[in-house]
Amino acid sequence: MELIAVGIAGVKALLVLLMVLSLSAMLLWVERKGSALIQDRIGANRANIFGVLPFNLGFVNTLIADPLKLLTKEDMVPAGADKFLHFLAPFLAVFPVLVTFAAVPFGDQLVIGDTVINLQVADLDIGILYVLAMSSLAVYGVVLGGWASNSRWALLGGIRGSAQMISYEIAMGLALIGAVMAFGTLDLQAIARAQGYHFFGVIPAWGIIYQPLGFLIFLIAGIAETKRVPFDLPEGESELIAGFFTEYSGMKQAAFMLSDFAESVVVAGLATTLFFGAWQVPFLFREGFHFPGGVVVAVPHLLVVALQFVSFIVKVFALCVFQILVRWTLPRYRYDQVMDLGWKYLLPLALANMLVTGVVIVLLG
Amino acid sequence: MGAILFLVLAVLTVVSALTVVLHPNPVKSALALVVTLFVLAVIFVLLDAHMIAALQIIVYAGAIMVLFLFVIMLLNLQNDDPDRGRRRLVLRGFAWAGGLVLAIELALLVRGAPVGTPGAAPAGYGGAAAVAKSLYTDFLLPFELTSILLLVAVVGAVVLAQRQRRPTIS
Amino acid sequence: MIVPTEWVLMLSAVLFSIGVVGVLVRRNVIVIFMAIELMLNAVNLTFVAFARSRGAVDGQVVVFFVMTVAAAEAAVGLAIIIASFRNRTTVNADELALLRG
Amino acid sequence: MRETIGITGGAARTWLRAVTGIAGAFAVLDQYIGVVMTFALGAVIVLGMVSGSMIFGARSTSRRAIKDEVFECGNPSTGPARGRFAVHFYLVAILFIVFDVEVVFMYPWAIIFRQLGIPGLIEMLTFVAILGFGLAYVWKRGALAWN
Repeated sequence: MELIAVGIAGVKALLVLLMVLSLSAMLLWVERKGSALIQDRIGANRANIFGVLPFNLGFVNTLIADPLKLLTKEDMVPAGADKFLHFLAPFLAVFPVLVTFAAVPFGDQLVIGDTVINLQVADLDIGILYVLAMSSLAVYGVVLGGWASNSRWALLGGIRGSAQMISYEIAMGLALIGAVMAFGTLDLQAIARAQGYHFFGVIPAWGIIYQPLGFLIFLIAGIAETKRVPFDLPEGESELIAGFFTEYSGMKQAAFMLSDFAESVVVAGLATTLFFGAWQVPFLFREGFHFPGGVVVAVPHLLVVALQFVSFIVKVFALCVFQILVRWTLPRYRYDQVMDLGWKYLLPLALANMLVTGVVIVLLG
Repeated sequence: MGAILFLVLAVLTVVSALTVVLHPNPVKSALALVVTLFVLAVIFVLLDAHMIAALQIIVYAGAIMVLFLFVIMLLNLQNDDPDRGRRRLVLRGFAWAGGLVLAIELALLVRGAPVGTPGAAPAGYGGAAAVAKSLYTDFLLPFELTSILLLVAVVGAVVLAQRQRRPTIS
Repeated sequence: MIVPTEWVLMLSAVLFSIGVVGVLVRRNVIVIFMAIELMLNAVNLTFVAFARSRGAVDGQVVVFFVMTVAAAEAAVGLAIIIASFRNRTTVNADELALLRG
Repeated sequence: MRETIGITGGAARTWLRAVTGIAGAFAVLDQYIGVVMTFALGAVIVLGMVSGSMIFGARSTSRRAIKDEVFECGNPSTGPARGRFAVHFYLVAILFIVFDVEVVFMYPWAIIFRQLGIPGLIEMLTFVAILGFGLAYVWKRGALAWN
């Protein structure tokens, strides 16, 4: 019995990890094509098999060709670098981000016979704190990557990056408190289920309706946390070559790139769970659609589960694409502006948001 | 089975704690301490202190140790020199012997403690709600005093760390 | 609960002793500081173990406060180290005897 | 259950029992089985990834000395790379610690503040006000200014 439980947990864990990885790879392609679109270029269009095919293979390029190329690159460790830490840093950059998704639910529940499978890798009652704990560890990859390389660019990038990450972690944590207050729990699956109602039977009761400002602060802090444009000072090409991963090549460098994209996916996943109804589809309940006006359409169980999963993925992907749009629309901030935004605007704003939420909820009962 | 898990974790804790004390490179000492704190968080989970385990990682591993690493890098500390000279080595030996005696003594002290093996924890024990209830009812005054402590810490640290701007003579 | 509370307390005793030895043996002030954190954590472990053994969460709340104190201590302590490093360019505890006049 | 799987032979059965035993050790972690599994699989995936180029990557011995130099746009690097840097970064880390602790105190409050009612609100307002005073001091003193 225990073996079965462990097996199910393993399958779910693998599924979620693959989900994050493939979403990240997809994002890489969206980013290349999207940036080309915005800058009026064609973008990656040379994916072919020895030039035989008459058409472009599209994102197959980023899914197969790019990793293969990176895999066969020479692994460079600069002289004077700390070999062990140089190896450890990319691991520490990716690993905490990947495991964050263990607490994020990707569906309601799957019933097979008598077994009820909760579609979430780990149903923790401190879910949000787990997510914050793991993402607070991601900073080590950046610091160590910068320090281990024994290079000026890398060190400066690493220090800048870690200072920026910890600054925005505060705003991020505070922005989430508003949502926690609205739902009264830290359990992400419970939060997801609490968003299954509709105001006046029409408007889905998603978190963004309680916490619009909280969502905005969370999203800005989240983008800053992923170290992307407009907050890409730790790795800004024109200033620091590639920042903390200047001295990395091959798959190690790919790991750092992946960690940026995976962080985008995590930010989008959290935003979806807390503010956009997680896996909820409007008007879809466990036994089928209940449209306003009393129209009921029964839906088979497996289809309900599939719809919810697709809804979750679509929302996450849409938020990721939005982040990429922001990236290619805004120019880069100066470092003092980045720090000012975090400490002088987002932090007081998030505090105020939290206190106002508290006053409103307590006074209105 | 749980006993084996605990023993493995205990060995990990002790090994990483020894690394903190023994490794000449301060950066690696700090990383070993992060590992120790992480493993302790897992032990906290085994002891049904779920909330505290998460806080351990957020506050200790994710914040305090980052500050340590920052300071080590800020001051660009190199490896410690190995101990030389007979006097120093003898003192070192005494320190280790004293530590061993202390450990044995504490362990013997603990052996007789009337604690036993507690049974299953009540539902919700160690969860966020249980800790919150205790914190905001029984420990209200310490909680408010905490804010004053943190205020003093901020002011003190900023005053100490920031270079005084002396008026320049023109 | 899966192990006797005694085991946890013994682990805590060993950790505490390692911390004490670290303070005595090392000369780098920052590493000494880390050894102190080790001792604080050993005590935290004791608090959590006793809380579990008594079935009350009070001990866990105390750990909460210990962490806060540790944070404040780290902030101020490391600021002192930075300030003294600025004047003396060393973090060696033997050379730093600040209060000797 | 174990007998119906159809494994015969002592060795296979012992192996199965060992696997079940390991699973049992994790099951102690109850709701954390999923976390353990994610950690294990994630570690394997990321380790495989990070060491990928070390195993499959090209390897050349020619011009090692030049290749192993750090990147400085072509100029030979001079002096130690790990110099000291501005105390500002350190101040940010201090402020981060203090506010991180503050945030951590707010999470337990956020889930039970409905039961605490207005007194609970006043408690938290006092807490935030005192720390807000700290933020104001830091701000006024210029520890947040970056130029």
